Amino acid sequence: MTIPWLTLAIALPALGALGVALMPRDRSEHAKRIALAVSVATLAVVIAIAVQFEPGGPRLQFEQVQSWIPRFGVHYAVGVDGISLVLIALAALLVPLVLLAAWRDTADFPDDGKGYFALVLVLEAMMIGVFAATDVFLFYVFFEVMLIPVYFMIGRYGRGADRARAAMKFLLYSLFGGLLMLVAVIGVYVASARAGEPTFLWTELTGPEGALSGLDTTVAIWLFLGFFVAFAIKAPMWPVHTWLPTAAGSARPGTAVLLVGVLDKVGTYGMLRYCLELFPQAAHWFVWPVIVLSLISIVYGAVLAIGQTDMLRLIAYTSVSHFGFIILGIFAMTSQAQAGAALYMVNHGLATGALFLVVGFLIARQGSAQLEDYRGVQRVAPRLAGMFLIAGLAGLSLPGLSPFVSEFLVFVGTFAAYPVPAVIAAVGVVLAALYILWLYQRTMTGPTPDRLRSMPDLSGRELLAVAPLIALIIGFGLVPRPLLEPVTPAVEQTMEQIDVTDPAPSLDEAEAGAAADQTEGVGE
Amino acid sequence: MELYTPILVLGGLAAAFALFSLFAAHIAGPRRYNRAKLEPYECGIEPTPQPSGGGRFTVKYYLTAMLFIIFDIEIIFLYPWAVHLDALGLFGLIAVVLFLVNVSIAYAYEWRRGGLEWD
Amino acid sequence: MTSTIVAGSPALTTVAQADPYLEGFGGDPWWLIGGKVLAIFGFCVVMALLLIWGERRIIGRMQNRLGPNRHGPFGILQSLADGIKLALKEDIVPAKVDKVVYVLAPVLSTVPAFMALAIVPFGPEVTIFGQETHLQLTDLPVGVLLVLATASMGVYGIVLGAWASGSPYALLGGLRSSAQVISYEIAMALSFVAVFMFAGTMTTSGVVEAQAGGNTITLFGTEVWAPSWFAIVLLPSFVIYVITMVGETNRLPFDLAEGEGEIVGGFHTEYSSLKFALFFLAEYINMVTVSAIAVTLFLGGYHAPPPVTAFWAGANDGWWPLMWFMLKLVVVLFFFIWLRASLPRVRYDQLMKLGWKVLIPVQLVWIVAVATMRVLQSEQAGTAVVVSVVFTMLALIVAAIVMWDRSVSRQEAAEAAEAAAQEAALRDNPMHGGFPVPPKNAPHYGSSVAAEPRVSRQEPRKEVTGA
Amino acid sequence: MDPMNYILLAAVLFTIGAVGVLVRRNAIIVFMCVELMLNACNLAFVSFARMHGTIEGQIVAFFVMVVAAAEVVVGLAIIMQIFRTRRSASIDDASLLKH
Amino acid sequence: MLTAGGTLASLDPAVQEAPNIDYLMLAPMLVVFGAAVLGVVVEAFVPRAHRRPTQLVLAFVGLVVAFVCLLVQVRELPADSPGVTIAFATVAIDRPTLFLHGTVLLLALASLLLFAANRREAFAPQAATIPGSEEEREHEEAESEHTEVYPLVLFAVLGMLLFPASNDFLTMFVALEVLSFPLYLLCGLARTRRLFSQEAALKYFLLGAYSSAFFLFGIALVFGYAGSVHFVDIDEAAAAGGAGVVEQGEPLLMLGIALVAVGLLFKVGAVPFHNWKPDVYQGAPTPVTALMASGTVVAAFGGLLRVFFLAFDGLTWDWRPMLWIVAILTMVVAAAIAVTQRDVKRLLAYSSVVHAGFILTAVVAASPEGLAGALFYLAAYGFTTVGAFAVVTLVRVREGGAEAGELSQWAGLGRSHPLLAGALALFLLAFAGIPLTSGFIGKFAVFEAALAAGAAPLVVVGVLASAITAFFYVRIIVLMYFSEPQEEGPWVVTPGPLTGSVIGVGVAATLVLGIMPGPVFDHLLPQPAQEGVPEEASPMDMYVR
Repeated sequence: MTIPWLTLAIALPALGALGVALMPRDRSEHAKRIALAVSVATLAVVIAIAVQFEPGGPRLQFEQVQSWIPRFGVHYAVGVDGISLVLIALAALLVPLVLLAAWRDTADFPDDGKGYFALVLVLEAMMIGVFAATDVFLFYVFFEVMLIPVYFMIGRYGRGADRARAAMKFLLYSLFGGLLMLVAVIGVYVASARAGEPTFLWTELTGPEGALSGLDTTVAIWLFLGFFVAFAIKAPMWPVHTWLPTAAGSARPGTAVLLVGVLDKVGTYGMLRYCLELFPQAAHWFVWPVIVLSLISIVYGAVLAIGQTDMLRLIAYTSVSHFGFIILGIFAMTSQAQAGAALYMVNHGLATGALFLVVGFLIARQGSAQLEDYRGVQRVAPRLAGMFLIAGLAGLSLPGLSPFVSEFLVFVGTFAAYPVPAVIAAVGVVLAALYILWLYQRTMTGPTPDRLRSMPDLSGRELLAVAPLIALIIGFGLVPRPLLEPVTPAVEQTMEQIDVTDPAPSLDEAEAGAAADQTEGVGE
Repeated sequence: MELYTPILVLGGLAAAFALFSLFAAHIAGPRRYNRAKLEPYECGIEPTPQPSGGGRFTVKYYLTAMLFIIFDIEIIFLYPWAVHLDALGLFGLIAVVLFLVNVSIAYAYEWRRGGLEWD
Repeated sequence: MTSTIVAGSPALTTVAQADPYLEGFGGDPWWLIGGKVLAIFGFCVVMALLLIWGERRIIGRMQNRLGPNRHGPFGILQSLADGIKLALKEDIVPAKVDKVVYVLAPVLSTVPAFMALAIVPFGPEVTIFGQETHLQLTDLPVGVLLVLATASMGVYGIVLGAWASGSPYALLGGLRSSAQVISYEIAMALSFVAVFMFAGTMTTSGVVEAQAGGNTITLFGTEVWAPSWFAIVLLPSFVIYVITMVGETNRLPFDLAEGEGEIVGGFHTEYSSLKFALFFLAEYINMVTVSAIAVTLFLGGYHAPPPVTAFWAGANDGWWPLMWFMLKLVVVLFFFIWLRASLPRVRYDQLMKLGWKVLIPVQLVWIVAVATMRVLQSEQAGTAVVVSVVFTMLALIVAAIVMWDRSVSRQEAAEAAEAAAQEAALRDNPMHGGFPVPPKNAPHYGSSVAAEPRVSRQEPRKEVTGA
Repeated sequence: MDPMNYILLAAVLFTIGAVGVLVRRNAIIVFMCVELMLNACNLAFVSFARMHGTIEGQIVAFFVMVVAAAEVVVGLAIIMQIFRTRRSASIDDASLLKH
Repeated sequence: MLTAGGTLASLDPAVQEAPNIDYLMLAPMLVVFGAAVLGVVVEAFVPRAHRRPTQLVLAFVGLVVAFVCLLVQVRELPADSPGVTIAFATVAIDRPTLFLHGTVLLLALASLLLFAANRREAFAPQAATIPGSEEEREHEEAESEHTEVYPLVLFAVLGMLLFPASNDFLTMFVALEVLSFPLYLLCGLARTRRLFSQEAALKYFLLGAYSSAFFLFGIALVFGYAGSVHFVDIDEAAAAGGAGVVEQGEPLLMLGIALVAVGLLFKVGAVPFHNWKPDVYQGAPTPVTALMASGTVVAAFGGLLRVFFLAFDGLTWDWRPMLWIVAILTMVVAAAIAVTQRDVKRLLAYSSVVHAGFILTAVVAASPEGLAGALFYLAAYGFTTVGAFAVVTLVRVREGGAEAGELSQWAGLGRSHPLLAGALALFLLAFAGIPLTSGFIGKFAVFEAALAAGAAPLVVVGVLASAITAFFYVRIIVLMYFSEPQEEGPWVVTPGPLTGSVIGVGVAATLVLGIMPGPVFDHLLPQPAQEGVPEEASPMDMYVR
């Protein structure tokens, strides 16, 4: 391959961010346009990657490996498999939409939003990098550096008086996890050095032939824990989720979209990619504890979401619940569940992103995210309400919308291995219906108070920002194949790596594949 | 050690003599109380009140003490060298000259900046 | 004696060597030690008493007076009588003194004075009651350092006595005195360096031996008779030693510490009775000590002066050297007294200036010069090298003196110009400098005397260091 | 005499100095205690040098003396400066140090 | 020839040979020393008006020439051995030394720029005057200044160069004092808060002298055990069970090591010997603090590494537990105290203590990787620190006022001066160990070494301490970016070319060492042992014997 596509996708927004940051302050309109253009260009690059990706090809494609710090066996190594590809695509898609949505929000920013747009681009580079990295060290670098732009996006460009504290909370939680992960990363290095040549390359570390294959189980458990805690904080999982509602509540909706939509997926992605594949023996050891925690997350998040009065916080809590589903799917260790989890990551990004965007439009109109400030919006702003409804229904995984496919897969996969947890998790679905519908009912229906009468409906720009998401939610709900096609082989390879086969008692593997096909058919 | 014993004996004798003298003066001298006699001598006027600890004095004395230390140390190094000058030869000479140059620079600094001015 | 030279290996090795000069010491029986100690003690006290008397007589003679002549023949018992008188005086301890230190200070001053004489060689090896021994209490590998050490300890007596007195005069005198002593001690110590170079030892007996007999010096191929005294070979060192020994003992013309005109009695203002006598005694013993050191290190010690041996072969045998030593000692002591009779007291700043700005730099240059010459000789450098080094050094010295002279004259010229400018400015405007001088043309101010120029406030500040 | 006795003496002196630094409040006395410690070190060096039969320890002692002298110069300069300040008008309490 | 009666003591012929000194290998130190001495001459003879420029040029040229000499040295060093020893093997020039020398020289250059840029603001016009006195005011009006600071800095730098290069305890002790004395004096020269500055100097001096006395007594005990003060000899003597003079001398040796460690740990500022750091950092003029915080720490750790890795190499099992405890204490206690600090310089001081703890974890590792990691950490930390203090010199309470020490006075700096605040934020993130900064690579390197040596609990403690420290670094960032400026607001001096370049160098070093540390590890730092099992490699092989 002659064109380093992935590097291009990382470098483009990074350089764009630099350019935007260096623009003079009185040209911030230009800065915004440049930022949007860069993000669209990045999207184009990512689409190009996606088009060239061969689902049946080798696991890692578009690989690029370059020695970085030879002393520590660190490489600049990027490459994508199906799972990371869809997540990169999600990130690349959401960024221009967020920029578009935030276009008019920038008046009250200290520097007319120039800095904010630059930070978003930096974040985009980091997000693509973190999913593309195939070197543990590089992954860690992206994982940690990502905090900085988010920190400033919340703390400096956020909403409300509490934003500095929220930013700090976010940073400290993440740093704490990150530092624990650092120990584990170093541990991986030391372990690989003991096994021979020290390396951080994911490809050389994993697998039965990998440098970590001979790892002592006790050590592996500790290292697993180091990674897992970091990812659990990021995901966010009960009981280390508390930063998310605060952060999301104080963030701009655009920030929240990226935060919940993409950033937190790093946690679940990391569990799938690193926790499971680097330390399969430890992962088996941890299955039950993690499942319990994820169940608590599902129920707890849903229950708390019901009680929220702030829309942003409410959505954040729903996410806690949804992330519980994802983690449950990952640790159920069946191919359906994991495929569902991978899919869920994308779909959740789309659905929650749309929800946040719409709430953002509301906030832009009324300056408040409180439920009680809104009533009967659907009369004055039907398009807005419509979008809100679809996004909300996606959030409760209504069949026909894309999250349904993933949630269903997770259920099926989990039930096959762990029926009781699957049943408990179903409680979450019921609660989801409750909080979403209630949310819609309280804000959109009913008599419109006078102060809302003059509220404008969605403008063209706003529509442009949210419509693609809605379209994709519906589209993938009907035809999930484009997502499943790249994800499934990756999941199967993962299963292979960690030496797990589907437990389906009555079905052999071929039939399991057929079952997967059937589930695809459900969507259609 | 035998070399040093006689010095100590001599010192002891001297100390005994001095202490005896003090004692003798105490015994032999008269004792007549007079308040004025017990005050510090100050040409007949009322003595100036003295701050505790001996009062203030000019920093010059401090500078002299510092200089003394510097040169005393210099001498510490010169003596062994001088005694073995013949054995140390040219190398020793050059080393000591370099050393002296450095000390002289400190000395010149002190001189030029008025550390050696007494008024 | 150990040779303290670093070998070329990482581990610093040592070769313990018995110093040949120390072989005869340390073996005395206890009764001999006791006898010697008593003899030195007695010698000190008697010398001090005689010195005081002699000083008064000689000065009297020089000033066309009689001096003390009542007690004993020629008044020789005058000092003893003074001592007894002091003992019978009231021992006043002022109320404000720090008692313990005040009482101990005279002791601290006296003891070191005695101790320094322990290493002075009064004569060569003699036989006392069948016991071969040196006419010297003991000798040390670092012999001469003992002199410096005791001199330094003597300063404690002065400083502590002054401080404990609680009187401004005493304090000022004590500080002055100690500053003076330590200043001159440096020059004194430096003056020993050249001696050690030539003697190759720090034992006093070794230094004396090094001055024995007449030496020949090979200079440019011809043998020249050279005097063996270091006072002649190392004349600059000797001159400086003589100056410093006067300064070190606080004697005229350097007796600023007790400059009666300024600070009454100096550090012992508050002392009376035998305490005062102890200070007094210490001062005179110190004179004896430094004179004895002068004799030992520079004047050939107990050896007979060179011409004597030419016609009296036995002059250095048996107990005779003791006589030569005493003679030399008396000559040096006479010199002390002579100085006192002849010279006025210097100002304190002149004293310190002499010590710091003349004696020390001259010494340093001299030491380097001597060492260079000696090393060049022992390395057998060619004549050309020697000559060129000598000329280079001379040139450097001359250049330094010229530059110094020029800088001094420049400074003087600048000061003169400034003074002239001040005067001119004052002539034009009596108010110049801000000093409230009534204008000259004021009706009642007709004096023709020029007003004293005042330093103006606007003048750039002189730099100060420390103060 | 057993050279070990000198070592013990050195240790005692060192301890006295070390304790003195901790218990005394006067800067000059603290400073003198430090000097005492240095001199105790010198004693130890010289005694050990004697025991080992080398002069390395004596050489160290020489350098320590030099260093101690330089320390006196520097230390007294600082202490004097503070004392001059303290005696003059505005005296801040010594609590500045007790941070 | 004049013979003084043939009285010269006959001398051992072994001592006659003149020593051979490789002056090129000493060149950097000699150059710095020469410049310092010349500086004193300048003080004595150059008229006052010309002194400052002369001193500045002299100091800069001295340091730059020293650095050039260093580059030549790097080429001259024999390829097949770790280095060479010079002058009776009292000085060792090997790769760790050269790296430290280069670091120290560059840091000193940067600090010197700060000295030059802040001479009026940072230093008292005349140190000898009494604060608040008429005399002081006069000096202020006359614009007096202490140009002596430049030679003093050079002397301190000389000590910093000699300290890690010394190959025996005597040289090390002398270097320690050469390094310390000028700093004691420089500490008391602050223009504002003179009393505080003077007390800081006093405290620094007394504690410094106290600790060096411990150091010295430790040396004496080790000397008593080993019969030598040379590191290599000590190592050999320890292996052989002592020099045989003292029966059952191990307690002597242990006590000696402990006391030596006290002296060294004081200089690096490890808990419980850290008390001086906050006061001194706060009280000293900021350029001096910059020099101390960067150069001194580098030099002190250089010496510490050499002592523990060379002289006490065979005794690793004896000193390791002690350093374990010290490292843990240092990281935890300092991090905990730092959280409560309200003053920028005190905060940086405590942060310096924490970093000392991190580096100590690499010392505990006692491996070539640990050595390399510690060296890298030192360089990374040094440059970042210099940059941070350079920023501190710029922020003032009000126009023409004193430096803004209180953290609260920094509120809103990010809004008014985004670039400056950005630089400081970068430095703080580097301190916190965020990836893509030098601090992260440094932390990675030291923790990696410690973990490889089996000190996992230490690493975990280190990581937790990092998290705590991150809290207070981030708090400053919060203050700068997220808080409203106070009414008076911080007033920022426009950085001149001098301060500007220091900050620039700090930023560049922080980023370059963070993003491309490979060349430094591959070419400048000692390499891990190529052959054999890693666990058995000794850091001693990195040093010249």
